[in-house]
Amino acid sequence: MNDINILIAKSLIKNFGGVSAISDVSFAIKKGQVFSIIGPNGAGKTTLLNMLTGVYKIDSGTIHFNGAEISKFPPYKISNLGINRTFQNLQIFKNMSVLENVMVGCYNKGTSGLISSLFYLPNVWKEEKQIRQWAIEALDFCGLSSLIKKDAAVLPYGDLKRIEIARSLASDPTLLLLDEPAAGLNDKETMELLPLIKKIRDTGITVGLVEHHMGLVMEVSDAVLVLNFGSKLAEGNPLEIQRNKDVIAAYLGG
Amino acid sequence: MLQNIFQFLITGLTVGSTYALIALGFTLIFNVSHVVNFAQGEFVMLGAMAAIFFSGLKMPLFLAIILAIILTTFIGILFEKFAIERAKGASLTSLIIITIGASIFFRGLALVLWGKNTLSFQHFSGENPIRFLGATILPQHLWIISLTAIVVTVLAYFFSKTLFGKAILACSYNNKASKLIGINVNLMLVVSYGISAGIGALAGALIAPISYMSYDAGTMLGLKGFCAAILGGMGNSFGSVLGGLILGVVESMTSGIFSSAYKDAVSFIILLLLLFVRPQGLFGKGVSERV
Amino acid sequence: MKKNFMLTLMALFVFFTMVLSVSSISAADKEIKIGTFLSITGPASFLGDPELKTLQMYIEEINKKGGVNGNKLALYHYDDGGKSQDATEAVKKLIKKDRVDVILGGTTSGTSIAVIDIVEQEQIPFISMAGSIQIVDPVKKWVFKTPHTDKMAVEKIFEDMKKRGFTKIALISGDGGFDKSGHAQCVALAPKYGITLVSDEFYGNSDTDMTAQLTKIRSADAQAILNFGFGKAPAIVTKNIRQLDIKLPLYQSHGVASKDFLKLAGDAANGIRLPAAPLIVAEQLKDSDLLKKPLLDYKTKYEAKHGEISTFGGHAYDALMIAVKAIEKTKSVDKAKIRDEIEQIKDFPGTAGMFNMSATDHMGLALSSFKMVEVVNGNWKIVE
Amino acid sequence: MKRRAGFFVFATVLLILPLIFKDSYFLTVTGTTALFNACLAISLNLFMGFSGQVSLCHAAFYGIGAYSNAVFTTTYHFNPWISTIAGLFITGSISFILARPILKLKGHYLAMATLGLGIIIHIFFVQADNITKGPDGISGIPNLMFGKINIKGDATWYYMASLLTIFYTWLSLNLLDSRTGRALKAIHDGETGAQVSGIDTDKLKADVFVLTAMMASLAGSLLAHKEGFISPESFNLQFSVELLTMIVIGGLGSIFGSLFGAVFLTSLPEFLSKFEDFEMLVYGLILIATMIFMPQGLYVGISRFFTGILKKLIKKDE
Repeated sequence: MNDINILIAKSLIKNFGGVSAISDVSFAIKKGQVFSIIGPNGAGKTTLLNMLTGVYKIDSGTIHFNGAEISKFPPYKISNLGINRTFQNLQIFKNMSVLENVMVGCYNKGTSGLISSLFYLPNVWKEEKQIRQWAIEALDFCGLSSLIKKDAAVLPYGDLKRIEIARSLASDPTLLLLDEPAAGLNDKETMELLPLIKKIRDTGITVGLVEHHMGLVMEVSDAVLVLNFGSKLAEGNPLEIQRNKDVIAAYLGG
Repeated sequence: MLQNIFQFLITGLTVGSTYALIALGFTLIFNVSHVVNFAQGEFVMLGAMAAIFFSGLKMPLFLAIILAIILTTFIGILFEKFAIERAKGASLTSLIIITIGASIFFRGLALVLWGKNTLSFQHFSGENPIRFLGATILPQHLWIISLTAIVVTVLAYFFSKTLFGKAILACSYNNKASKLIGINVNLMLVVSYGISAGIGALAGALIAPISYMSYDAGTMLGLKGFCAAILGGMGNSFGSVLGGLILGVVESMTSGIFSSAYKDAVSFIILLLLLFVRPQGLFGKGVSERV
Repeated sequence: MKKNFMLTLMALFVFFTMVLSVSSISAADKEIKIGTFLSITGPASFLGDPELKTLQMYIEEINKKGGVNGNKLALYHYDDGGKSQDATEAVKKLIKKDRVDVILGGTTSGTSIAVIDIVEQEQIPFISMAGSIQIVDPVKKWVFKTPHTDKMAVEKIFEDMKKRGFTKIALISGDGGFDKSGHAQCVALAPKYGITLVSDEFYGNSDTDMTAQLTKIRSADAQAILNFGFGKAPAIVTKNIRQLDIKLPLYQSHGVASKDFLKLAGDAANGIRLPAAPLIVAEQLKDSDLLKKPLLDYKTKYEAKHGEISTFGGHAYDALMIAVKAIEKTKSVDKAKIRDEIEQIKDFPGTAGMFNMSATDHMGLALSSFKMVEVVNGNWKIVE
Repeated sequence: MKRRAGFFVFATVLLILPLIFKDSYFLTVTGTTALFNACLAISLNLFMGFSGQVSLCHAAFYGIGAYSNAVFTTTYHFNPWISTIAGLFITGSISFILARPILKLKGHYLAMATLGLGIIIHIFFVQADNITKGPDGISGIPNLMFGKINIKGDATWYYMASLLTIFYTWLSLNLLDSRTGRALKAIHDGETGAQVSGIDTDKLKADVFVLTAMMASLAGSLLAHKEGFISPESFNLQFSVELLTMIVIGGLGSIFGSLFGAVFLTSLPEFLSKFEDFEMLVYGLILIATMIFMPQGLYVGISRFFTGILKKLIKKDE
């Protein structure tokens, strides 16, 4: 583990029609960490994630990723720089097979354009094979090899969550943001998630985790950021957070 | 010139109020089911044709119009029962194709019943133009404007004050949740198709004395109504009315001041530019995808 | 997925086979085959409708009387919906599938012009029922037409205007083929009659209100208004003129020469002048007029069966009778001979006037056969 | 690659049909029109079925291609192929300029905007008499030449239309199986999901809009020479709606569905003409019934129907 900050967010602010959703939040994620963002319902965790990935435009503040400012970038550019994410409510492509879903994740690694695809030039042929290979590897990594040929639309929720992780991994991100990966999962599925996140971290990918499940967070995190009503309540390692009085008050009071 | 411009304005407002009335029908169905009903113009045509037919049977005007509205409402309900409701599990696009099919069917029905000729209908209270500040307006125009105003008011009351109206609105916000709290969504659909057809028929009976009616005249009227509804922001009754009026005034101003050959083109260019600036229409709510 | 696909292909194949076998049933021979394509649906359907009824009615009558040269007539008909692409398809089918001997029709100028290339190439006599002068000018070997041209209508109107001393007129026309073609003739012919167009406005044929254009015309310095159009739009124009209290004399084109127009425009139509085929004023013709009897004949027959006549049905009558006359004379169905005979038609009293075809005139109507009529008390009256 | 096998079967069937049904005017006349419509439907389906957008101005782009060839060959005596390229260029430019602002719109608003664009272009065809000759249209369009070979006659045009259909089908199948095709489908299923996967959705949508517009334009250019005569009403809003109906009736998002829909709806009036005044009534009923009983379209519907029968037969055998 080293001390390089891979992502630095400074004084982020976001309002929705006059209502403050995120007010003056700053933090930094260190390379190779599992960095968790927690907080009660409505604390602004998902909003923050949406700001980091460009889905929401930020009202003020800056975000630097690997030294470059990305505050005003559209989502696809941010994704191409190496930040990928999953969604709390799922963004699975329902009209595709599982394999195709993950192959979409490899989009940034391909180069073929519209014209060459139309005529299926040799480079497309080669690239297709490569992308297929990458996608299969990503599915393997997440333990989903058995689902490759299935249509995404027919699968249970828990599988879809893992497919989203596989899709994100297929793009070889440097920073992977997981938005409540355990939400809606049963205990068994949640516990299966734990080794997967560790495995991802061990490959050198920095993980940002938004999560409700305290057991999971405390087990896996290197650093934790606590949000409450859109502001930063506390920051530190899991042990420090567990002892923080403000945090306890917020959770009990909330 | 000033006098001319005043006449253009009056013309625009009178034509616009017919668009507004047609747009209201679109809004109603859109609100409950998010379907753009391509057969809306045909409801207008059916209403007018039926009114002309009944009054041809030596019926008093008032009775003929009421009967036409009832008949068209009934057709609207049948359409919902036997087509829209049957297509369970169909996507939005499939539903829209059903309404396109219905529009062709209704045109065919009118053709078989009343033939291909254009028919005329008596003005409600004479044809003597009323002069006002150098501009002229027909009594029929006043009928159109005042009845549009009444329909808008009644609808506004219906949706904001009555339980039934609120239930319909609830369906438009969240179909599943409405079902859960015990609202009969199917009934709401039937009612809104019925009311929508009824409003269309009223519009038809009101317009027919001025613009005449034939089996194929509904399509163009429907198109203008759709434009008005989009312009105002789909799903917003007040917006629909304003959209209709704006569309009417823009059309008459362009044909009066610029070029009558390109008046429709100019209206559409204005509409496009407006959508580029305000992608959700004048009064529409912005759509944001929640992730 | 794969199985579904193959099955669908099979279904497609079966569908095609069914379609193709149904379509290759051919009719019995020994008949004289009259082919026609008309706009039975679409915006010109109110023209196409009386045309088809007329053809059906007369073919039935001719067949009852024993046909032509002992052979029965058979009518092959397709609807083109007013669309030129459908018209060309229909004509191809008439020529190649039904193998007709002569083609009548083309309700609109657009559909008629669209098929000219094909009939010229396939060498089959074709008599159009549409107005535009482009159909027969320049003369095409196989193409004829029965209605007066738009050019003649404009000439007739301008003559009348000149007589009444109007030199500055306002023109308002629709956006259809008939309207635009008439508009072009007006613009081209005006200088010849010393007429200036002080205002030139357009409307869409499905518009519901033309007061904006007419307000503009009102402030132009015109002595008369000419409206070139057909369908309901001219009726709306007429009513809007009265609404705006414009007192200028109004001229309409021959496109509104039907009782339906009078019904739509009501009292507002009084005082309108327009050029029209003599059919609509048949009763008012002098008894010595050779046209009077055949016109009244057609009128009584049509009205007994289908209600009010229109000049459009009359054009179909003329086209059919010209074809029948030519076939009678040649005593064969040789296409080239029929064509030659059509070109030789002389002094045939049709509903549009006396036809005198020639190698240089494939319509054969004189300007004098057009009658200038005025609407008086809701009825047509010949202007002497 | 399963799709490839089907593709070859389809292409072969299309090309040998005229050998089986010799002198069938239904095949060479209605069939050719159906294939032209199929080309339009396939291209529209790329934009609507795959990418989940809406367009009601496809007929107008078809018209630009047709008018370009008609005007340039008759008025300026250009070579037809140069005219075709000019048509592609004009369509490409118009669609390119308007793609970004128009495609920012969603759903009904997008439908309205494209509908408006289609009407504006159509009004130009009708009103700009000095260029387009107005509603009467342009006649005397010369034949298309491949070097010294003159392309004329119904059978030849049937083959031309077949080749174009096969070409468009091939392009679509290729696209479907590629990185870009998957990105399109991703946009259809969820634009946000596509964006965070690194897809520049705005650009891709615009690219496909331009591409499909140009595909329509190319078909239009050929149509002008096939017909020898064109007029505005072949390219009006009604036809755009008809194309939309074709791809939905056939099955949205399915290439062979579009083909099926186009052939079905083009040949339907042929059989309904016997109903005379009742034709519209029946046509409307068929549209409604198809959508009620086969909401996924004819392609899926009929496949299921046949699979069902097959399964029953197999069961009986056992």
